[in-house]
Amino acid sequence: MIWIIVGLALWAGGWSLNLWLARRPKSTATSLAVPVVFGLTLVVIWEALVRGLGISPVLLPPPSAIAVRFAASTDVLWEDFVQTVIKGALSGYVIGCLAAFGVALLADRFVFLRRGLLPVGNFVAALPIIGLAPIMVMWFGFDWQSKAAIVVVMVFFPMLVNTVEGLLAAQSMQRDLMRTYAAGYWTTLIKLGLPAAMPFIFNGLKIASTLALIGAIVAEFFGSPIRGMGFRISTSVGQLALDLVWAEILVAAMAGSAFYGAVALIERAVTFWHPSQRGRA
Amino acid sequence: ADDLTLQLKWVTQAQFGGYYVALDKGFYDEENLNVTIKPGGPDIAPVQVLLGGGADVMVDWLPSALAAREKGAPIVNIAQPFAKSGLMLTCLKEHNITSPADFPGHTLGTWFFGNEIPLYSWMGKLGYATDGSEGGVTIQKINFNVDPLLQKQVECATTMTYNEYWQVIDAGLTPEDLVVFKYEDEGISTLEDGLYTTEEKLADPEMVDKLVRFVRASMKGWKYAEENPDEAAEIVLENDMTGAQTEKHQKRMMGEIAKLTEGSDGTLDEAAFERSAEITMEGGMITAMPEGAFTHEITDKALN
Amino acid sequence: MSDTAQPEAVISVQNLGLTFQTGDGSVEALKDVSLDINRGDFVSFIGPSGCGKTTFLRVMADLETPTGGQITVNGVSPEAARRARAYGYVFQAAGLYPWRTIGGNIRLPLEIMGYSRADQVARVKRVLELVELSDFEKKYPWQLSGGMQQRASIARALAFDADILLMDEPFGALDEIVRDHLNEQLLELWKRTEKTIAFVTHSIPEAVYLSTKIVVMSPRPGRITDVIESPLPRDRPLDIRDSAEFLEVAHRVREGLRAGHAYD
Amino acid sequence: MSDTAQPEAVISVQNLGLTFQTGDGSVEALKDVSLDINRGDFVSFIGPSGCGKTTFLRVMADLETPTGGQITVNGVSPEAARRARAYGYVFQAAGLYPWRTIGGNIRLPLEIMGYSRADQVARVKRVLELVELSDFEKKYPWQLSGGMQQRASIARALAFDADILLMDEPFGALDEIVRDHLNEQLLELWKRTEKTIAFVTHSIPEAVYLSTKIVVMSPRPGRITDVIESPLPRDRPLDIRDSAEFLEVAHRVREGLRAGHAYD
Amino acid sequence: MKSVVPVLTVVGAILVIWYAAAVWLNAPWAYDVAARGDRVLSFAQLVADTWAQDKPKLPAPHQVMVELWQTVVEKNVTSKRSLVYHAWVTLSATLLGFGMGTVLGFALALGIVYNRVMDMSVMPWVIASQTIPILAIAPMIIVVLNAVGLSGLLPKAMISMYLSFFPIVVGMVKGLRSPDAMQLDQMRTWNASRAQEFFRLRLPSSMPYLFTSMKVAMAASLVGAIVGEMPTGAVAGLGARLLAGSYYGQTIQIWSALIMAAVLAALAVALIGVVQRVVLKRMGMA
Ligand SMILES: Nc1ncnc2c1ncn2[C@@H]1O[C@H](COP(=O)(O)OP(=O)(O)OP(=O)(O)O)[C@@H](O)[C@H]1O
Ligand SMILES: Nc1ncnc2c1ncn2[C@@H]1O[C@H](COP(=O)(O)OP(=O)(O)OP(=O)(O)O)[C@@H](O)[C@H]1O
Ligand SMILES: Cc1ncc(C[n+]2csc(CCO)c2C)c(N)n1
Ligand SMILES: [Mg+2]
Ligand SMILES: [Mg+2]
Repeated sequence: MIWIIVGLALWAGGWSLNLWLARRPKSTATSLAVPVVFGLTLVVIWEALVRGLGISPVLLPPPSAIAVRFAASTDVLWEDFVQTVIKGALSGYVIGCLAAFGVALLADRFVFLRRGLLPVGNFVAALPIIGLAPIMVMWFGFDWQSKAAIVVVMVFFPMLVNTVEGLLAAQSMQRDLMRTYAAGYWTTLIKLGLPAAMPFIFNGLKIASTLALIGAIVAEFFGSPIRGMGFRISTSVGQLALDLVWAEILVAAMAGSAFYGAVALIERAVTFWHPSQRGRA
Repeated sequence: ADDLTLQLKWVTQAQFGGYYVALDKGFYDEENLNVTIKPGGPDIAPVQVLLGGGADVMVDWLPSALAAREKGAPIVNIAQPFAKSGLMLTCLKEHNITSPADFPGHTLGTWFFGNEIPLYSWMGKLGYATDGSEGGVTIQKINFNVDPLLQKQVECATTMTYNEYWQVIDAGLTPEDLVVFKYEDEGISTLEDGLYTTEEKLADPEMVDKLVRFVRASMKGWKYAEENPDEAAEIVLENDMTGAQTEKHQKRMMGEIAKLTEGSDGTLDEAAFERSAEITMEGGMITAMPEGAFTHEITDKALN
Repeated sequence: MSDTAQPEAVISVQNLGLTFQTGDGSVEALKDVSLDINRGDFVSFIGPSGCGKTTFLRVMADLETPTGGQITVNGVSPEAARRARAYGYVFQAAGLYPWRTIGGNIRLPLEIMGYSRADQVARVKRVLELVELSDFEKKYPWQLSGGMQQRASIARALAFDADILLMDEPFGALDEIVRDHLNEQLLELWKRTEKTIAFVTHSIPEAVYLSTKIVVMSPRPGRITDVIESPLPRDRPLDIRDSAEFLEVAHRVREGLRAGHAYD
Repeated sequence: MSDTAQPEAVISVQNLGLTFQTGDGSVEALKDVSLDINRGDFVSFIGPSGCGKTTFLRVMADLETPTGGQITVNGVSPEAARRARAYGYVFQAAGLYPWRTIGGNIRLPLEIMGYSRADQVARVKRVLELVELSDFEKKYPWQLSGGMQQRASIARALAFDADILLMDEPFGALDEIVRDHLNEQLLELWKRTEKTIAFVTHSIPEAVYLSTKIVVMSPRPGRITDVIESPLPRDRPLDIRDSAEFLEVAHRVREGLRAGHAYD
Repeated sequence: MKSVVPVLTVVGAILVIWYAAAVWLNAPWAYDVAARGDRVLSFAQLVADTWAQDKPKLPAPHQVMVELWQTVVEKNVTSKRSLVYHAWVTLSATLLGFGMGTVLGFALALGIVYNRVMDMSVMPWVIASQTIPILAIAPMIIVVLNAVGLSGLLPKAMISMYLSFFPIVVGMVKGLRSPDAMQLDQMRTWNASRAQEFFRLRLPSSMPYLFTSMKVAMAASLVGAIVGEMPTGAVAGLGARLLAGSYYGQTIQIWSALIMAAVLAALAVALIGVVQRVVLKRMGMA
């Protein structure tokens, strides 16, 4: 009971701290501090509830136990991170995005392909990866290649659709300008089409970045060598090592957020000119 | 009638025939019990369901139950309908493996999720490294089915006498194409498919009474299933909600299961328990011999 | 450059028609339009909203395909002329690329047309001075006010040596003083380079002040209702706008324009 | 309606200042601005691009908070005046809601202010007639030309009984004939209703033709350089624009404006 | 209609590649079987065999079609062996989860748009929440909900909700912020209340974003429902079919469940498209 009261009190404290922070003039410090305080509050409530309600660590371990386990298992976590994120997710992400980009260029060049590919693409995108994963494992084996294949399939269509849309984003006046210069296809693409498409392409890259990580981990549930984040999670659940499970989830969340954040940073640098990016310091 | 929920370790199949028979034949009703059977799945840990309050009793293998107990889950074996282990390692003959001495340099597939413990214990006993290094074996996680064996991604695969082995046969291979190593024969078998509940429930006399009636009815179901395997398989099929199981496969499975339950009246054999616990410890899944991990209280009352 | 005493039709239009097919019926944006524009002419187009001025300019620049009639530019089709890079086009809105600085925007056509790097730098500098934006070469379009953007877009069209300038309401968003200033500059450039200019405007004084020929159009269907040859000399100080000749021409334009409106 | 012989300050501004803080330094959009606008005044603001005209109007309407000085509207703060729904504001761009018909757009402020349904219908009908869009009540904005949209946006601001009309370049996108027509209509409305109007324009003749008071502004920092009281009578036929008085005022405005520019 | 020919062409191309891939992927097994029977395969025999295996690595399109026909048309829809029955089980969880996700996403978006603290604190965590592998925590969610007495449809729907609220939040925040400054200023000059501003400006202008995100959310919700079906004991639904197919190496069954799922998603998305067209038309925006 006392833990619950403590939790509630801390939550109220965190919220009012945030209220106070939010009323300060906006700066890098406050815009970083507010979500951090929010997250810390969540963690504290979690800890208090688990202890207060006496929840078995086999069901939900407290954050402190997860932190201890995290610190003790960095070697395993690192091995799994390399296997899943670097080998599986990243390679699939790169291949999938590049392939989608190439196909989008073709679809942009040839209307016939665009009309045919996009509806079929939408249909294929609706195929649940959960179903594809065992098939990919069957085709590409247990190691990271099958994870990469899943990631390729997952990121391909969001990326394709966004890129195609982006390549259509140049305004007709901007196109007409290129016509009056008698600019060729490639010149128009490089000087107009691609820059104008960048906001959309980055939209696709951002969506794909969270998809890639989820895809790689989930695919490991369906077949993997005896390392990898998905493998560790599923195996540890079986062994009821829930603290390790949550440590892996923590790695996944951090890696995913960092990945997303990195793409968002590059986006800010590349599409600095877009209205949604202006006025941000 | 008193409500009671049973959490299975795996999906609805003849492996759990006794419980479905007891349900279908009204054995539970006779004991004034209203039993709900929850099928398991690949990522459901029955222990979590039990501790979470989603079930009163669960079916589990002893090694994973002991591991959970050491992790702080106060679970106790109350009955052991399976006397023998159905676990084995099946290899393709073409890879020239005729005895455990041939394992080094080969890839062995097993399920994980706690089911890998017996294989690791065995390899430990044989003195083989399991990290793929020189003179050792490579362990590969496999899921659900025997495709990796058929597609030569592994050279040997963990199979159950009652299930996966027959999938290999159904795929078109003959027993002559295969070499099998039964854990039972190698002396490294561990107890499978026991019934477990929590210490907390055992402290409640009313609950104990329910469990006694449950175990009694379940054992009646098992004995009926042993004697009428085809009928039991039909009952399992009726209870399979996925509609994916086939009659041929389930009837054959029921026949094999009957060989494992044969000779058990539900009472845990303490010697088998000791052996299983030792093997589990050698496999590194537990660090000390467990205490209080089983009780004869329920079976004693049920059988008298 | 030769002295073009003999008028020579740079743009020659006969019975031009253009009908847009839209969801609910068709719009006759241009009907039966005939016009000759000679080398060195400064032609203004004036008329109510929707009468087809923009459409006409776009046909000349091969941005729109006519559905009837003939048009030649420099004796060839508009497409051939476009491929020969005969045009500079200033659009109704500035249409700068937001990812390029002002300097980068002006350099764009020069890059495409393969001017040498040194030449690019020199030309950008020159036109920026012309429109008084030298200090803003490194700024991005959205950091400029609307009027400055419009000037940058004019500079972009002037940076390369197109014989024909097509300008669609280039001075719409500017205040009177800036407008007067740019009018003067444009006239001077035109006199110096002998470019042929087609110019759309809503301002009667502007049309009269700038043009050698004023084309009055009227809508539904878009057609030419009057072509006025200006009697004003090529040299035009700003105060020519108070002269009787000027006011007379302006009056005639106003009358033609009024005829195209519903008000009595 | 009382005859307001005694001038009464509806908007009173003293030493007003507004500085925008931007990423790279601050911009003084308004500095030391003082002005009184009386009931029934028609005040035009004219000045080069970026001199703070829009900002000034926005301060009056409580859309921007000044960083210095005092301003009262109807004797109270702009915020109180806004809450009392004292303003009609016509923005520089039409800004109609694309999901509402022209009629629906004009009805929108009436709905918000809680006019009765019958009153709404009557008012929409009246202002649509005023701007000659009666046939277009059921059309959506994109089915209208730019000029018609602008007129609809003016009608929207006139539909409810605001005493103060703030208009930011309302006639910018219209051709001369339509513009003249709307100028006349606006003057008539003003005479009839005794509204107080603040009006931004780039056109000198328009400013002179419409206003009782012309405020000339100059940029960096934005300030008032001249306030010209018009000697013209309240009744103004269109041809008053050829009168000597008119031309004189126009000349004075032009001089004031020119002073704000860099040209010699 | 202009896209009929291109779509058919692309589908045709896919079928050709599919058949070819079936030969290529299934050939090793065919050779294996032949070798055990001491037979040599001619090319025609190889093709015939690879397109008709019981448990192929990749079933040929017609095998999947036949299976679909048998399980969709020839079975009574209430039968456990009917794919329609399983599709309905999945669809009901999908729709419930989608509804809850839409409501949650909408509520969060409202909070983010109208509350400064939420604006600054919630979004990074919403993004982080989506990087958590759902399959990893799905069983825990199911167990926890089970413990508090919730089972059956609701746990699955919760997982659907978890996946579907994200696109809604992102889209609606963008949508509710899409009115430009001028439109908001207009509301200010009329002294409109917050509710008036919301219902007359922000909500209508967010409609295009809402529908686009709902389409994405619907597809996500279906994946969620299928994920939720896997650890619930794989009782019924397309997820259970996929899993059961997987235990027994029934690739044809997997593929037909997959296709069914995609058809379901396509239909649900198309339905949203219809609603979108109707609504936007009534709003005069289409
Ligand atoms: N792409 C198009 N599709 C259909 N109709 C069009 C299209 N472009 C222009 N029109 C129509 O053609 C007519 C002429 O349009 P145009 O843009 O040439 O007018 P304008 O004289 O330039 O008017 P403004 O002064 O407003 O610029 C108008 O009625 C317009 O509605
Ligand atoms: N939100 C803002 N942030 C920073 N600076 C601004 C902002 N709004 C206006 N300014 C600056 O304030 C000054 C005055 O702008 P304002 O819009 O009032 O000019 P204006 O007289 O209306 O010009 P125009 O004739 O182009 O409409 C300009 O220098 C402008 O750059
Ligand atoms: C992920 C996962 N893989 C394999 C098993 C092993 N297993 C235990 S009992 C049983 C049924 C017998 O065929 C099987 C296959 C599991 N529990 N979870
Ligand atoms: Mg035009
Ligand atoms: Mg302004």
